[in-house]
Amino acid sequence: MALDVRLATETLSAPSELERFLSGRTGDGAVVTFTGLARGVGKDGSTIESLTLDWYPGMTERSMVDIAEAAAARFPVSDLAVVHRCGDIVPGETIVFVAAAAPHRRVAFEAADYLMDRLKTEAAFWKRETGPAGTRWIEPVDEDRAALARWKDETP
Amino acid sequence: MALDVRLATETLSAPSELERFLSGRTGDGAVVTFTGLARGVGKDGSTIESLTLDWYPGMTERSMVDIAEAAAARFPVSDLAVVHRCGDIVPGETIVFVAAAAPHRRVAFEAADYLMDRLKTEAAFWKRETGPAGTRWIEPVDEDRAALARWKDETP
Amino acid sequence: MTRILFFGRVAERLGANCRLDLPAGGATMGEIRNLVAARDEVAAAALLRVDVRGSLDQVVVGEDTLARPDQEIAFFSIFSGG
Amino acid sequence: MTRILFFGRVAERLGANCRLDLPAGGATMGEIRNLVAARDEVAAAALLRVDVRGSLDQVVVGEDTLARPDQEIAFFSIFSGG
Repeated sequence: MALDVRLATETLSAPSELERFLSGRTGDGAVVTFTGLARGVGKDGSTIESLTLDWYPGMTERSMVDIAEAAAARFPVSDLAVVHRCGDIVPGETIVFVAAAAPHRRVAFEAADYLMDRLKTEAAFWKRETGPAGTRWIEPVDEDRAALARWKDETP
Repeated sequence: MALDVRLATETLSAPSELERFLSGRTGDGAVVTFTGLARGVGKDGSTIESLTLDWYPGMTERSMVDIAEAAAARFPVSDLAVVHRCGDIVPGETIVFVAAAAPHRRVAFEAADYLMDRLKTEAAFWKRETGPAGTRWIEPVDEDRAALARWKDETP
Repeated sequence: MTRILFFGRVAERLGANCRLDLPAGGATMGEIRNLVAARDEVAAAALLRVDVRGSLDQVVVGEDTLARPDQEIAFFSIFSGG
Repeated sequence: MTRILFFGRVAERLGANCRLDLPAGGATMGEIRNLVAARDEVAAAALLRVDVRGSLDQVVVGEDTLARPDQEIAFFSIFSGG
């Protein structure tokens, strides 16, 4: 069982991460990945020129590891990967890549889904979008909180 | 909206497929992929030397397109990709790669999940595993049928 | 002569296809299945099973569907899935 | 002098950090927050908000937690998530 958790200050390549995650794998039938991309248009239709993720060196990595360890404890996965960008990100670039491998596909789907729901609300990042009208801070939306709440009903 | 559905007679590279799927994408925040790998050990613990997927040229592709179109009709996705190997496959090789892109991550997860549940039971392939004890045919297991039944309750 | 295609377990027993002389007006899928099965014991064992399906022009159809000699006719064991 | 770190909206207003002369026996996180906030109106506006949290040695803690001068102390707006 391996947890590969990394903070990426430079470009994050989802295909390269998938290649690394699949390398040498013959025991597991199922690998699910999630790739989060920076959008060029905000929810209100405005242009986004860049997204900035501020982080707290040490604490941010720890928040990612905590989430990965919780997923590993909760689901019978073989391996997990969580790679998250920080710093300045332009539209189309990858913000986050998550992968879960398991013998059964349902477990792989659920583990990746859980990782994302927790990362989107609990990972120690501060995000702001910069566009023609200036910069604005982003906080978890109700949709994110509702997604996270789905996992609370069940015992970990 | 693009549906990229292909039958691969040669090696299928999930990282290359992901790269192709992500290329130029700036409108969608969420991309979920599923990669199914050939296992080296059967459910009964026996060694699997190779997996063979027989197919019916034309009808097999149509079965894959039907499933992709049903997913596209059911979920508000931006794009879907379904690439499936046929022929002889050795352990560790990729059997199937599915990708779903959507503005919202829940939709991307559900569309990929749905695609896999239908492909695992309804795609027009005939599978057999070859090991030291010979060759045996594989059919959908109860687990696959139960997974598929999850989607029947809801209106499409 | 019309070519009848086989896939899956059926093909394992009977090979990839066989040829059959169909009446010009066609025959139902059930009749075609019985015609091929009547050839010998191996064909009967491979085809006369509840888990064998037929398709016409690459669409799975029932036993009562009429098949014309110029259509693509196939019989196969149920799909394994992907 | 102990360095107090800031992140998120707090850092936007107050910069990445400030220095504070803490008593040798330490102070609670709430007291430290009030000490920094008392410096000027900008600091007060940035820190005296319900959505500002504090951490001690990189673990989020409550207002009553005692912080010693040799520990790593930070204040920040709530996480945006990843």
